[in-house]
Parts: sequence; C-alpha cells; structure tokens
Amino acid sequence: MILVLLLAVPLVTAAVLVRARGRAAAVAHGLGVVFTLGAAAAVAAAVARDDSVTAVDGLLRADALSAWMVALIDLVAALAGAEAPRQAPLGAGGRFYPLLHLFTFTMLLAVTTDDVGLMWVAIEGTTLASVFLVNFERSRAALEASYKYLLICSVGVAIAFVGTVLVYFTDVQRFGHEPHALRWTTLLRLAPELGPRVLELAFVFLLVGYGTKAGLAPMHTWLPDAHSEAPAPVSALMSGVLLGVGLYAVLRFKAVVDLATGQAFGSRLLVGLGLASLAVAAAFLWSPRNYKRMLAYSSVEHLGVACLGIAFGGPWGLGGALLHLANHALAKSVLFLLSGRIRAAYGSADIGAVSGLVAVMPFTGRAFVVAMLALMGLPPFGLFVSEVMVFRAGFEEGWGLAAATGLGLLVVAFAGLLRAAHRMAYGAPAASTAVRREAWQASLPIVAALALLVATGVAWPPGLAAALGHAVAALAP
Amino acid sequence: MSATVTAAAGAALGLVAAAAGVAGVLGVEWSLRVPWLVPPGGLELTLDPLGGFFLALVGTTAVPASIHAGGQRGERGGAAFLAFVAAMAAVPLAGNAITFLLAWELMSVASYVLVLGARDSRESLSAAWVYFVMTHAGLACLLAAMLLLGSWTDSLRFADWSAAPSALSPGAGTLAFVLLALGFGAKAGVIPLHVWLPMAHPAAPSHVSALMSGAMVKLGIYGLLRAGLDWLGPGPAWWGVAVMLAGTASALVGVLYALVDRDLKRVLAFSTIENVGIVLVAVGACMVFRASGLEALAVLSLAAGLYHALNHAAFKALLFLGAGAVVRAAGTRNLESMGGLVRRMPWTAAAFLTGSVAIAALPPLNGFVSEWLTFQALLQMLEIPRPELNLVFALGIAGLALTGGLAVACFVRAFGIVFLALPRSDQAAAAREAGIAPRAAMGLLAAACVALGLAPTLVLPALAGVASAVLGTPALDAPADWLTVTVSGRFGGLSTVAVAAALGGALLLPLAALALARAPGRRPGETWGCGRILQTARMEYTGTAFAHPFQRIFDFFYRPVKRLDIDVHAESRFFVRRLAYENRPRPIFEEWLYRPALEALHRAAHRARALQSGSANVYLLYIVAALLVMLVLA
Amino acid sequence: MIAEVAGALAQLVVVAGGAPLLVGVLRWLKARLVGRRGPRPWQPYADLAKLLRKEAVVSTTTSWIFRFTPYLLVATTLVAALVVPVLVSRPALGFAGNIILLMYLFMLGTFFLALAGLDAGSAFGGMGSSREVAVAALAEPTVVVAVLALALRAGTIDLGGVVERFAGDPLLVANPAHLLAFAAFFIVMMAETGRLPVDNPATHLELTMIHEAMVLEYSGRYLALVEWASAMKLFLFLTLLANLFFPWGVPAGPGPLALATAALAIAAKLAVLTAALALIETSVAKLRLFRVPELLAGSFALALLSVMSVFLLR
Amino acid sequence: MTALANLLAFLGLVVTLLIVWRQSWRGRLRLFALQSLLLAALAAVIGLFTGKAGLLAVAGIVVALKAWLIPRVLSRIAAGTPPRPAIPGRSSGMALLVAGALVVVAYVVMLPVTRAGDLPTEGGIPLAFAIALIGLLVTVTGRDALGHTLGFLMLENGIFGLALLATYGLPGIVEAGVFLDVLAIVLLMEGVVLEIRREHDSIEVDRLRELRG
Repeated sequence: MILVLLLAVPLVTAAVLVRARGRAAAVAHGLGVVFTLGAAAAVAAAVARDDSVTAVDGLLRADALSAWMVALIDLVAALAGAEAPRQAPLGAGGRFYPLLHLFTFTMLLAVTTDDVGLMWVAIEGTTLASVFLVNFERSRAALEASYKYLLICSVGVAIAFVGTVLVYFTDVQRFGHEPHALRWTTLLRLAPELGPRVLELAFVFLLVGYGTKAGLAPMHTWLPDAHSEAPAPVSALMSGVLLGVGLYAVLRFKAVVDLATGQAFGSRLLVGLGLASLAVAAAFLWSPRNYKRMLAYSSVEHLGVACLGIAFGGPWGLGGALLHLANHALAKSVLFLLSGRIRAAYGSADIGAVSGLVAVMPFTGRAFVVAMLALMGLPPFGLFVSEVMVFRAGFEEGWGLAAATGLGLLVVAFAGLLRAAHRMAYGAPAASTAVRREAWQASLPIVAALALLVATGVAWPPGLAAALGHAVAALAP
Repeated sequence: MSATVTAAAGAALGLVAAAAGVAGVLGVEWSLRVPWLVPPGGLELTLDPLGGFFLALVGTTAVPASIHAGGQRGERGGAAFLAFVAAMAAVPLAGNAITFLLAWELMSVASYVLVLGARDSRESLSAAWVYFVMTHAGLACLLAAMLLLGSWTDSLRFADWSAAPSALSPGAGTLAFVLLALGFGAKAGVIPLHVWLPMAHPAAPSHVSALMSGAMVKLGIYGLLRAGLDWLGPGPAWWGVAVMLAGTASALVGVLYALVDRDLKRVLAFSTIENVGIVLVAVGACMVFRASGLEALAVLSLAAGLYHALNHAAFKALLFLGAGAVVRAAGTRNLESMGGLVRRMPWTAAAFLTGSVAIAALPPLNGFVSEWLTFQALLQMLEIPRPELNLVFALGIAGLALTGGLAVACFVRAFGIVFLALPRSDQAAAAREAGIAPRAAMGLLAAACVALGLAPTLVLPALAGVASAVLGTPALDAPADWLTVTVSGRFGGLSTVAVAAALGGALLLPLAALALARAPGRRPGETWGCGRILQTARMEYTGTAFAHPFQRIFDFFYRPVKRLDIDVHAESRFFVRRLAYENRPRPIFEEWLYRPALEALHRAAHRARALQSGSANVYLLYIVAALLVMLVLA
Repeated sequence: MIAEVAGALAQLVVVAGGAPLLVGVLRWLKARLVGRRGPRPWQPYADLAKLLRKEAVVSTTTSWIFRFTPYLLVATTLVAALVVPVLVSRPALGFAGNIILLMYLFMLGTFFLALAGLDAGSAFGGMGSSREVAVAALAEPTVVVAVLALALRAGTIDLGGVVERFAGDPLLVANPAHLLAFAAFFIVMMAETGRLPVDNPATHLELTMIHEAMVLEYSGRYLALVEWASAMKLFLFLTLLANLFFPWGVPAGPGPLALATAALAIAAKLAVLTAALALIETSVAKLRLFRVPELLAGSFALALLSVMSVFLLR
Repeated sequence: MTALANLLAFLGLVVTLLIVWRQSWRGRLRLFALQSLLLAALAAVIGLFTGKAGLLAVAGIVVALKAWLIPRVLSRIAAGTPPRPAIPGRSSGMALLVAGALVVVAYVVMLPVTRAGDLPTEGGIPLAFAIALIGLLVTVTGRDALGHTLGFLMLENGIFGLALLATYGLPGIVEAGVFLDVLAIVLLMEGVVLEIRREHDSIEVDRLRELRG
C-alpha cells in the first residue's frame, strides 16, 4: 500500500501541475516534494521493520536495496525540487514541473517494481520523461543534447531489452511459463539452475544497455551533453540518481547472473567498464573547460567507482558501491544546483569565464569549494569512506591491479578537478560581476546535504550501517 | 575566530598533546575505541612509545606556533589551523587504517586550506595545487598499501599487522613497503617527491609553515618508521639501504638548493628536505643494523634519528617563525632586499641566530647532538660483515658530512644576508621588531634548542626507550650518566654541558685578560673599501654572490640557466646603460621528471578528447563496439 | 685532581703559548727556503703585543656579532685545546667529545667568522666568507671519512682511545690505510688552516684572499685575537696529525715527568711536520679558487680509499 | 509452425536487407511497414499454434502501430527532405556487405540460445537477432534523424521478433509498456526533429556536432 502511495504522489502531483497555475502550482509542487519525501521515509521504515513490502500482487516490491534507492531518489528530488523555482518559473504553466515529477515517478517505479520487464519500461520512461526537461532552454545546444540523449539512451535500453528477453527465454525454457517468471524474487530463486551460457550472453546485453543509462564508458557519450545543457535541478536529478538507477539494474542482474555463472564472469566485464569509465573521466577532467561538463564527467568517474565496487563484490564492495552512489548523489546534486546559480550570475558555463567565485558569491562560492572537495573524495566527507570501502573490496577480493589502476586514475581526476575549482573559486573576480547577497533560506537544503555528507564520512547516522547491510543482503538472500 | 582564541585553543591542544605524548614515551599505554565514529571500522586510538614521541613532537611544536599565530592580527584560517593541529595529533594515535587515513587526509586538507591562505596570488594557488595533488597521490599509495596489508592479514588494525609481519611473503612485504615508502616519503619530502615542499611552505603563513615543517613532515617519517620497523617487521637489509640512500640524496639535494635560493622561506623549506634526509639516514642505518642482527646499534641509530626529528622540529619552527617576523617587517621574502635587520629587530635576530647555529649542527646546541649521535651510529658500521653495506655506510657518512658543511654555509648566508650589514631596501631599513607574542614563541623555541642541546643525558635514554620499544629489544642499560652520553661502551662520549661550560669560561678568559691589561678602546669608522668613501648597500655582497662559489663547484648539479643582457649606449658600446644578469639554477627534478610526466599526461588527455567528437553516429558506434567486444570476450 | 688540573693548564699553556711560535717558525723556514732571511721565529709574539696595544677601528655598519666573534673564536680554539691529546692521551675535556666535536667546534668558529666577514658590508668580507665556508664545507667529508678510517681500525672514535690503541700496537701504523688517511688529513689540514695551495696566508691581494679577506675589517685587539686563534688552530691540526697518526710518546696521564717528555715529543713531531709544511708551501703555487674543489675531492678519494681498504682487507 | 515461423523470419530478414539497400526514404518507410506486417503475421502464427489469444491482440497492435501509425509519423518527419539523398557516389554495397557479415555474427552470438532449448521456432531466432543487429547498423550509419529513427525501429522490431520466437511473447504488462515506449519515443523524436529542422533547416545530423570535448 505504501508503495502505491509512494508512486501515486509524484504521478498525481504531475497531473495536477499540468493544470495548476500560480499559487496553486506552488502549493502542489511543494506538497508533492514533501509528500514524496515522507512516503520514502515511510517505505524505509516499513522495510526496516518487515524486510520487504509488496503491493499490487507483488508487482511492486521494495526490499532494503529498493528502499535505499528510493531514499536517494527522494532526497535528491527534494533538493532539486527546492531549487527548481530559481531556475524555472513556477506557476506559469508549461511542461517543466509536470515532467519533473513524472521523471521522479519513473525512477521510483524502476526501483520499486519487482518485475524485470516493468523495470525496463520504467527506465525507458525515465528517458522519455526527461528529454524535454533537457531541452528546457530550447537553445541549439540543448536541442542537440536532447536529441543525442534520446537516441543513444533509446538504443542502449533497447539493447538491454535483448538481454531481458534472453533472461526470460532461459527462464521459460527451464521452468515453463511460470506466472511471475520475470520477477526478481523468482529469478533469484531459480537462477542457480538457469542456463549459464545464455545468462552470460544476456548479461552482456543488459550491461551494455543499462550501462548506457548508468553513463559507463564507452556508452557515456550522451551524458556530458545532456547534463551540461539541462537546467540545474534536472542535471542534479539525472546525475545524482538517474545514473544510479541504471547501475541499480546492472546490480540486480549481476546478482542473478552470479548465481548461475559464478562471480568472475560478471566481475570481469564490470571491472573493464569501470576502469574504462575512470580512464575516460580522468582524461576529460584533466583540463576541463566547461564546469557543467566537468561535473558530468565526474559523474562518469564516480559511477565507474561504484561499478568497480559492484565488480569487486563482497560486503565491502557492494556496500561501498551503494554508499558511493548515495554520497555521489548528494555531492553531485549540490554541485549541479550551485552551478545553476553560478551560471545565472556569470552568464556562462565556461570555467574561464568564472573567477573569484568566493568573493562574488560568498555562500555559493564556499559551498561550491566544499562540495568540490567532497566530490574529490576527501574526508571528512562520505565519498572518502565509500571509496575506501570499494578499494578495500578490490584488494580483498583479488582485484589488486584493477584497484591500483583505479586509484591512479582517481588521482589524475583529482588533479584536474582541483585545478578547475581553483580557477573558478579564487582569483580576481571579473569586473562585470558585483558581489551578490544571498538569502539564507536558499542555502538551507544545500547545507543540509553537505552536513549529511559529513555524517556519512565521519559518524554514520544510526541505522545507516544496518540499512546498508540489509541492502547488500537483499542481493544474495 | 579571533586570533587570540585560536592561539589559546591551539596552545591548549598542543599542551595536552605534548603531555600525552610524553606520557606515551615514558611507557604509559592508553587506548580508545569508539565504534560509531569513523566508519567503517570505528575510531581507534592507541598510545604507544613511538606514537607518543611523535604526538609530543606535534604538541610541542603546536604551542609556539599557536602563540605566534596569536600575534598575527587579521590572519584567516583559525578553524583550519585548529583542525590541522588536531588531525596531526590524531595521526600518531591512530590504531587502525581507517582512523589513520582519515586523520592523515584531514591533516592534508587542513594544511591545504592554510596553504591556500593568501589565495589571490597565482603563485599560492599553484603551490596549493601541487601540494594537494602530491599529497593525494601519496594518499593513494598509502591506501593501496594499507588495503593490501589489510587483505593479507584480514584486519585493518595496526596491532594485528605488527603481530603478523612474518606471515607475509617477501614479495608482498616488499610491495607494501615500497608503496608505503612512496606515500610517506611524499609527505616527508624525500627526493624526488619533495617538489611540493618548497612551493607550499613559502605560500603558507609562517606559523603554519613552522607547523608543516616542524611537525607534519615528521609524520611522514613516523609512517615510514611504523611501516619499516613495526608493521612489516624486520625487512631485508636493502630496505634500509634504500632508505639510507634516499636520505643521503635528500640531504644533499636539499641543502644544495637551500644554498642558492633567494627566497628566505624557500631556503628553509629546502633545508627541511635536507634534515629529513639526515633523519632518514639514521633510520636507514637502523634498518640495516637490525637486518644484520645488531640490535644495540639499531637502537642507537633510531634514537639518533628521533632525536634529530625532535631537534629539527625545534629549530625549524624557530627559523620559520623568525622568517615570518622578518618577512612581515621587510615586506618581502627576497633575501636580496633584506639586510641590517639585526639592529632593527635584535630579538628576532638573536632567535634566528640561535636557530641557525642549531641547524648548522654546531656545538653546543641541539642540532649538533643529534648529528653527533648519528655519526656515532654510522661510524660503527664495521660491525656489519658485508663490504657492500659498509660502502653504503661510508657514502652515507661522507654525504652527511658534506651536508653538514654545506648547511653551515647555507645558514651563514641566510643569517648574514638577512640580518647583517646595511639594509638593502627602504622597507628593510624601516623594519620594526616583532610583537610580544611572536617573540615569546621564538624565545620558547630558542630555549628548547638550548635545552635539547645541553640535556642529551636526559633526552637520549627516553628516546632509546622508544627505540627499543619499537624494535622489540630490551631497553639498553643506561647509556648516559648525568654529565656524559656514552655510546656503545667506550666507542664515543659527549658532554655538551661540559663543552658549553668550557666555552663560557674560555669566552670570559680573554675578556677578563683584556680588561685587566686595560687594552685601548675602539673608535667607529667606515668600512674599508680600498679608499672609496660612502659605503652603500649596493656595494654589499649579495646572497647570490655568496652562493656563487657553490654554484660554480656544483655546476653539474645546478645546471644553471645563464643569461647576460647588456644594453649599451647607442653611441658607444663602452657605455653600458643597463646590465641584466641571470644565473638561475635549473630545477632538475621539475624539469626532467615532473614536467615530462605532466606533459605526457596532458597530451594523452588532449588526444582522448577526440573521443567526444560530437557525432551521434560515432557515439552509437561506441555502443556497438562495446557490445561486440564484450560478446567476444564472453 | 690537582694533577688533572695541572695537566689541563699545561696543555693550554703549550697550545696558547706555542701557537705563535709555530707560526713564526713556519714563516722563518719558508723565508729561508726561498733564500730570504725572514723575520725571527718569535716575531708573531711581537705582532700580537703590538696589536693589543693599538686602538681598534670598528666599522659603523657592524653589529655585536662583529665584536663578539674574536672572543668566540678564541674560546672555541681554547676548548679544542682541551679536547685534543696534545701532551696526554686523555686531556681534561677528552671525555666531553671526540673528533666530531672537535671539527664542529672549529666549524662554530668558522661560522661566526664568516658572519663577521659579512657584517661590515664590504665586498671583500663577503667574498672571503663565501670562499671560506665553501672550502670548509668541502673539507668536511674528508675529515669525517679520514677519521672513520682511523676509528674503524682503532675500534673507537675517542681521540684518546685512538692514540692509546695505535701507541699500543705500532704495527697498526705501518699500513696503507693509515698512510692514505694521513695524506687525506694533511690536505684537509692545509685547507682548513688556510695554507697554500688553498689559500695564501701571506697575500694581501684582495681577489685571491680567502681568510685574510674575511678578517680584513678587524684591527687592534680584535685582529690580535683572530690571528692568535688561527695560529692555535694550525697548532692543533698539526698536533692531531702528529698524535693521531704517530702516537708515540703520548702518556696516558699527567705527571711532571710524563708531561715534560710529552712536550719534547710533540715539539719534535711538530718540528718535522712544520718543516714538511714549509717545504710544500714553498714548492707549490696557489691554486685557482675553483680548482680547490678538485684538490679536496682528491683528498676525499684518498680517505675513502683508506676506509675501503679497511673493510675490504679485513 | 516451424516452417511458417522460419519463413516469416527469413522474409523479415530479406526485407531488412532491402531497407539497407534502398536509399529513398519513401521506399524505406514502405519496406519498414512491410517488415512490421511480417512481424504481426509471425505473432499471429505463433499465437494460433500455441493457442495464446494474447498474441493475436499483439499482432493487431503491431499492425496498427508499426505498420500504420509510425510510418505516418516518420513520413511527417521526413517531409521536405529530398526523396533521394543528393550525395553522388554513395552506394549501399558496403552496408550490404556489413549487414551480411552481421547475419553471420548473429548466428554465432545466438549459438548458446539455439543450443539451450528445443523450441520449434529456434531456427528463426538468429534471423530475428540479425534484424536487430542490422537495425543497429542502420542507426549507426544513419545520416539524418530519419535514418536514426528508422534504424532504431528496426532494432526494436528485431528484438520483438526475437522475443516472439524465443519466448512466445512477454507478459502482457511488459508488452503494453514496450508498445507505449516505442510510440512515445517516436513521438518525442518527431518533436525534437521538428525543432531541429526549425533551428537548422535540415535534419542532417552532421550539423549536430557543436557539443564536444
């Protein structure tokens, strides 16, 4: 029941916002954000109590892993929702707000359904819901970005569909037309007896397909374009959680395939993709020119790390990957939101055009620097801890060389990000930019997100370790 | 945060750390576990003698640095300063890898923020960049090594590592040692990982430089000791040889660059590299002795190294604080614009002179004691029955001796050019003495230099205790009576108290004799200059000129870029209008090692940019290619 | 106890009083060797006395360091005189340190003298200091390695211990390692005490001076102290050469008779060394400043060879 | 059933190769509609033989959606572009060769699948997969938005065929979602492409190369 509510809230909000204007729209948007967050909390509580909740004849099912993703999606959605009115006028009609909530809905659906096919549909739906969000500014560049986004992600997800069909095929072959043959719960139960060769084949398709959505190199090419051209709240959602949803699909499938083929097969492919992502990201982060693209490439980097974590496996690797997704979601969405403000103030997304940020925008500049430090994986922020966990898994599970390579590439990316942060944050401000006063209310969500990052880095909130443990356990019951 | 609050808090923190550290050195054991803090694994702090020593070192350096900071109005970064001190105090206490890495990186972050301090200049930005990237690369090495160790021993607790060094295969141990040595060496400023040091130290405010140089760099040595002696147990002799050679190279390269640099704080930074090198020579000797089964000598070497680390903390912090006062007063870090400050800033001058004498290892101050001890340990190398190791030791000894001589020259230059003769700029001529807080801080440190110099009989047994605790050997029977330090039976003895007393007496003797003889007085006159009159500052020997013989002698090392521009008068070439002469040493490590590496990286990154060509078809092709490649692999 | 004090005093008197004579004899011998009559050997005493009576001119640019340095210089050499086994193998301050202490004591003097050279602000002073510290720095490794060669073979680095060890076993002296170390140490001695071919103690041509340029600004009693100290330094270095490498006739403890024979022995050995020094000084030309490192590198090579022969031939 | 299914799959492949060969967009659209009809027939055949009524409905939807609605939308996208691309010297021979190679690749890749089961329809599985791969090829080599979309739809058709042949249809809710998705993609594509045309006066994708690096 609670799951239906969780999904209904954004859907209803989207529907209302199609019609609502003015103050009503503001109220609807605000309520939608708050209720979604509340529903996510309720789901988390329910899962913590009952291990999993189901609805609609088991079509919707949330276990600890789903709850983890739901919490992430709704945290970032709340952050983005709070920032959105700065970027897009609320209450003037238009497609932006309905689509924003629809986008949230599709992501929530993707992580709360128990049906592999429906998940595929939902993930395809995330693309569809967000294409016009990317093209919100309707500039030439935004148009180009949204075209490539639509094309590449559609093709990628179609490839994932091949994998889904193959999984279904082997399932049907072995057990006949079982009513819930495409459910995670069923697949996990039956996996040890499924044909390993077909599952291997299927996994390749699934990996390429959902890897496209997760922004893993070399399927990441849509990502810098779309993330840099989308309005800040949309970039935050896409970078923060949409990629994570893609990786979530890979993670689920890997758990199934591992049961049939053993760990090594999937891990090898994932290590390859993870390292490729890190390498590509490192190369593009070395001397970035556009800060929104820089943030996008950094997403490739962090998804690469999470991918490595999944590949390395074990409680450290999986837990690290999930925690990394969460930390990255927080840090990256904060950065994208701030980048929206910076772009509004400087009128350009070029790094060269921005200087003296700390002097010009005292809060935004400082928060930007702090969030960049967090993004670079420094303590006391959570990404440090999750990276340590991932690499610990690497060394522990016998992927020493891969882990070492990954560490080296992270250093390169670090150097590039630091240089860009220096260029933007310090130096003499451009003459045309006046010092801006910033309302303190606007900074609250961002401060809260950064505080949460410190918490995941230094002292885990009560229940976090347990939630992480349950989420990992959900993969291999 | 106001400067006073920062100072008080920092000093309090330092005092607590120092007290705890001394307790640890004296054998007090203490540990603390907080499972919910510092995930995953939990905060774990343990105090043991080695950790206690470095904790005390951090604490005692932090006290004067904080006091000095209290005198700096308008200096930013109070919170970062406190975080820096706290993180440094946490590093030697850390009892598991996660705690250690967290404290270690927090220390780096805090010091990075402090280096960034005057962030409006490009110079300090690039210094901060180089510093942070180097330190992060070092962290990556440490992380890899610690996680490797963790996976081999199935634990991230240091206690478990120390317990199971013999379980590691030699190859594994070596891999871990190399990685750890790289990581810790980068922090300690070992050649060729030192490049951040001469950039970051000048960029930071002086009390921060003092802390970085006095304490933070030492924590690199701490890590190396932990790695080489504790976690990885007695390694093969070549580890020690490698450390020793790296130390010798660092000492020589450091002092050679210190000798020719014109930036006062860079001179001190390079000298830090030198002193770290000296410590590492002792540490390396300790490792070789231990590998050869000579435990008493290993203890002596290690104690000497620790002593030098402690001494360096005292005199380098003193020198940095002094340099800070000078730079503030003269408005420049350039040696060639200073001069004559001994009359404008007598207290600072006296303190700086004390530090210079100490760092030049001249008796009876502290630098001499530790260098003497190091020599005593090295000179007994004949106990090792392997000629090739003996040769390494001989080279180490010679390197150390040359370093000592060059350090004397370096600090003659540093003190002489800055403080003596006539001021070379208007601002130096109008310099004002530092305030009461900086003077107090410098006074404390100068007193520490003297005390550590005169009291080896008290300090050495404690350090030998630390060393024997680390090495797991029974404590040596008292190597010192109240007056004289004796090493290795009757091999050598030293009594700085006696020397100091004798020097004092010998100073008084001629004074008294001359007074009794009623020697004629003195009268002021101008400096003689072959009959010319009117002495001006432009006639003085410059720092560059002073270093010139060294630049000629070590030409093969400096590889200077020479440039001579003579702008002659249009009508006759004998009338020179302007003459520009440049003779800048070439930073060979930057030019031959780092620049090519960075350029290669840059080129590679640039090439890789072609990947994102803008064509949707190419992007789709990537997907197909990835699919096909993975199908083939599967 | 009284004997100890007497021994210490005797040693001080021999060094402090004998040093000017040594310099005088050296000058006299050098003059004779080149066919001049030369000043009388005790001329330095007269010079010192004259300087002490003169008024000192102190440059207005100088600070207290300039005035303090001569006293410190004398003090370091006097302390050194109590460390070096001149008359007895274990002098009064022998316990307080060994040859490393001794070298660094001399270095302390050099340090302050170089500062004093810079203090007056003249180019000569700076030039002298710069060159002096360069030579001293380069001489340092040779000293230590040569000492190492001795220490390795004597099994101790204690000066008295070395003397006693070699005195007890004369065969140890007749060894290539020993002679190599001696040669190395001799060269270092010439560099440290500013003798030809490194520095010309008699020159007053500014551009070739090292030590003299540095002390150019000193006059009156300050100059007297500086000159006296450098004479003592020469005396001590020669004594070290004599007693470390040929430790015959150095008694272990003080006693009137022992002291007297020791005084005779050291006088004889110093006479030989002085003659050798004079001979060398008259037969070589001063090296160009930038050839000096080559000489010192040569001496370092000798010392290293000596050390290697110890552990290779054991 | 085996023979019919195999025949239909084979015909589908032939039509696909013809799409690669044809260069006029009108011809290609017609061939695409034909391909979709063949798929619908396949669905109907399988539905009849296995007694799954749902598949008959699916066949109907395919006819309506892919053989009628989508080609119409596509022709709206293409309206205004010259029927025959005016690039001289361009031949589809190379593309046909690659497509032929892809058929071989499809056989090799699908070996584990054909070996795993004993389906009567397994002979058609590699053919359907080949259609999907060729669709990918058309997408990758497409020079304008129409080519991209068409290639994507062929990919979709191939996968649909694969699903039919391998599993006799997916669960209903999935099928419904897939159809919705395809429709939405095409409609969105139309929106985006029309905007591109407004902005660039062309739907050639070579102009969409401003975002790089």
